[in-house]
Amino acid sequence: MSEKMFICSDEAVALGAKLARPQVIAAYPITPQTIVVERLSDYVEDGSLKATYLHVESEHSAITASLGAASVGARTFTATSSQGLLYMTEGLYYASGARFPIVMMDANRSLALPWNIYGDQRDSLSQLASGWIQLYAEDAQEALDLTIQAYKVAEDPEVMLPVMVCLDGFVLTHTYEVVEIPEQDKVDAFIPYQNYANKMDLDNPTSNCITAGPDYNLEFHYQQHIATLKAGEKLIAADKEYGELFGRTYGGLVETYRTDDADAVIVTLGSVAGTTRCVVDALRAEGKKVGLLRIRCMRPFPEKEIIAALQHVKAVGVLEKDIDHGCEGVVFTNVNSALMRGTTKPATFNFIAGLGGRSILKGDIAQCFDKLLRQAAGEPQSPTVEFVKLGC
Amino acid sequence: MIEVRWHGRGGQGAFTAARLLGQAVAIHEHKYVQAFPSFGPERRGAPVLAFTRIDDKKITDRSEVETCDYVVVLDDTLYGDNVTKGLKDGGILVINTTQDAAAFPKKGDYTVITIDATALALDILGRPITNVPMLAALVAAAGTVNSDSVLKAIDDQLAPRIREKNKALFTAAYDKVKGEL
Amino acid sequence: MGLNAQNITNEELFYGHKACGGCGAALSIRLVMKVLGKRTFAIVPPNCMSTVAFIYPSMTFGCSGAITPFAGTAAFEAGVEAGAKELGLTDYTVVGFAGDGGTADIGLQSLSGAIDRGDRIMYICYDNEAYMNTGVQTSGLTPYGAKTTTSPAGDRLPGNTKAKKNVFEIVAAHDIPYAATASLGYPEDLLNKVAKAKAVNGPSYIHIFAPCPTGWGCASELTVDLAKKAVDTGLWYLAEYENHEYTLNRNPKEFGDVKEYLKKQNRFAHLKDEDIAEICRIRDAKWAQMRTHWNA
Amino acid sequence: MNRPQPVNFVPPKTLAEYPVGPCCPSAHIVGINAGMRTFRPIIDHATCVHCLRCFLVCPEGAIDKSEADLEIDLNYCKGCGVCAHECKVGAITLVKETEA
Repeated sequence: MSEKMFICSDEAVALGAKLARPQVIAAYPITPQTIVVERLSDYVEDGSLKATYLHVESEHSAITASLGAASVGARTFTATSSQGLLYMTEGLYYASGARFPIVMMDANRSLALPWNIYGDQRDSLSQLASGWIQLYAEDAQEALDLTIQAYKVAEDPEVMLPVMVCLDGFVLTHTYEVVEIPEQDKVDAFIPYQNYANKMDLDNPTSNCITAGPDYNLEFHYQQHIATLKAGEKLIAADKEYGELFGRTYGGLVETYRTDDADAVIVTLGSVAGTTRCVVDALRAEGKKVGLLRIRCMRPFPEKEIIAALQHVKAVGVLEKDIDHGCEGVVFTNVNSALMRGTTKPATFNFIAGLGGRSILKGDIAQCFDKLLRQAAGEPQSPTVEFVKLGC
Repeated sequence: MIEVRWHGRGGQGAFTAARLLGQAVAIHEHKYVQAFPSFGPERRGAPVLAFTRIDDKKITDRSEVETCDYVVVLDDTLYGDNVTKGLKDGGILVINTTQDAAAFPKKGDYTVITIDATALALDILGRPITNVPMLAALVAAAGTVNSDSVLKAIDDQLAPRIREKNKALFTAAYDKVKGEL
Repeated sequence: MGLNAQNITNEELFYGHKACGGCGAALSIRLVMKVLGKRTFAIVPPNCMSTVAFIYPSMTFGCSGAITPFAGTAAFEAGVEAGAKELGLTDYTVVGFAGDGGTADIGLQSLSGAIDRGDRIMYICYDNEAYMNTGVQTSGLTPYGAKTTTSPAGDRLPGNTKAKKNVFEIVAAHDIPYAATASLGYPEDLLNKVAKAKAVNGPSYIHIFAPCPTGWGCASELTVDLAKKAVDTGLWYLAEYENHEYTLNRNPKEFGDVKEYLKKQNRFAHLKDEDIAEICRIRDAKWAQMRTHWNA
Repeated sequence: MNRPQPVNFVPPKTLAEYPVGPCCPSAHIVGINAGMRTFRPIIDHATCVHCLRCFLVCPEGAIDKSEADLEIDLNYCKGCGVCAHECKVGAITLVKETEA
């Protein structure tokens, strides 16, 4: 029987990681990720998880030690946040380039400067090009489930790529809720340990993480691109299989909510999607045709799904907790680019909110919908990137 | 949905109270719950907030708590406008104080419950830790949560060496408030 | 009897590389690998050696190997060791080969962390006294008076104005189980120190003085000769740290001719007599300290 | 001669032929380095005392000690001259490659 626990998302991720039985954990503490690494070190100490926990001296070493562990075929887990993720950047590219199926939790947190420990998504969204599969959880249950599913996708022989499971700092990491804990034997059956084809092997020595000059470099990147796209299909399959085993599915790369007949849809990711869902229900009760599209997977980018769900919508707003200064939100760039490939293109608007932990209230989201509904009603709205609740 | 806001100072255990309530209703009454602290670094003595959200259906709202049904104040020196802000009509304000409810003039149509939780805590625990008696006061005043569920939650969550005393403290505070209602 | 040319294996585990002729770094790796054998994970940060050894499809290590991020040689090794241990592998060595910059500068943090944790890894620093792979820039181990592309010599400056960072003692200060210095001029000494390090159940460190003819501006046949002269002139020293103690392996009564050593290298060609006097002063202060405090 | 030999490498043509990520079997040398050599070392076996100093200090490992007479793998000797310089009995001479 699965057990229910009242825990926070950090603890849920730690439990998910424990159930996945990583052989090596290398991590460095940073708020709001710390609870994850505290719990994991507890599990190693009390013997409930047989693994080596490397107390490394920096995030750069956390990812580099993870590379080392994965390079010999050990299942590896790490976790970080914010500045720590940036400090890992070099290693992130190594991990994906080397095709090492490392799983990492990122507690989404703002980036300095201004210095700030609260939640926004500038950290992980700054690493979209790092070659990692990037997943966003909406709640603690999904955070746990994704941590387990991440290994399924990462270690698929056709994928062999690292996966980053992102969850909103504090709003998720420090919020307690009911989480159903899967049974260990079922998790073992879902993600059996498998040999990595690209590992270093003492009996058949290989050289790894090597140089490829101009004559071969492009092909390695093409291969990685194909594998990353493949990961999308694998995630959908993993979600389905997980549902059959554990009774929970999330619907693949995106989750749509009341979008079928919607005039206005907000696209967002992470925990703010839950709040948006409440707003959609409230506005629907008033007869307004609004919907939500939650992106669960930013890489590979669910272009096909986004076009299918949104190309007939009149106005689409992307609500995101990041900004590519001097341009627009990164999620907006991605969504817009996808929609350009559809047969029709909705009017699109970008809402920047929640930076540095600024609260996103239901009223704020309702105002975004208001703008979209005006556009949908034939009243053209300003396409300028809008900073929600700007105080100046 | 029921929303509870806890006012305390860093180190007083306001968030532990929010979580105990959550554990009680989530695990022992099978409801949906969120419990979360005011986010950020906690510094001993600094005013802190904690929240508990309870509902019969899955709670997807992740926004800040704007209005609440119950407000619990672990230390009456924290009392001020921010304590009564957002407290709904028909709601309950529970304050740890040596004063009467009349000392906290109402700014809306809510009930004020006072209890000298510090004295009870000093008597039973020997330390002025007031989160459990204040949780008891809330449970007694609100009547929406079974006190047995909270006692079980204390068993689940508190370290064995402080469990029994906290359960005794819970019962004492619960009985006191029930007796005065 | 210790290891020597007669009894060391004929098998080559670092072969066919594209390093410059007379490369001291390549010779360092070659000799170390002869002691470590094929059941080795060789971890190399981006430096001349990874550049010449790991260009697809030409692989010159005979054992398993990988390129690590520059700053993380020891961290990568720690991960390999942890993974190998958890997978139940036995009878293997994890070794890192980093240059002076990769050790004394950018890699120092991860080296310190790995030693502090007590990870069972070997770390080899091949010290050619500058960033050679990028075109001879000053590193923390560039000696006083050396001209590099970022420490030019002119009317105002004598080339590099700092003495070498003392990485051997920084490492020893962690109370590492085994650390040693070595020189390609004394290859048998090096082989035996590697054998000792291999047997350590914990971190070990060997700092090899390894000339770079290209970067130093000297004839390629002088690699081993200059490495020996560096020791004989007292500008480098052979020492060990184990059992919480320092031991000086060679304590020459008289030093060889410093000027003769320096003048064979274009990087020192500009030095005036007073600069050479300063080099000798730095040397003498170091030897006075070692002779006083270390076992000799 | 007992030295690693170059492999006959056929470049991958399809994606499936590429390794998973940039990795490759070790001891997989493609091509030779003889072109880097200006001078060729020649051992006078009559003078050689088999001290193996040259074998020990060759940066390439190109000197093979497995036979009675030392052999130089001219596929990989770069002609750096360390062997000749270090030979204590002067048994190795460097000859210009064009004249060898």
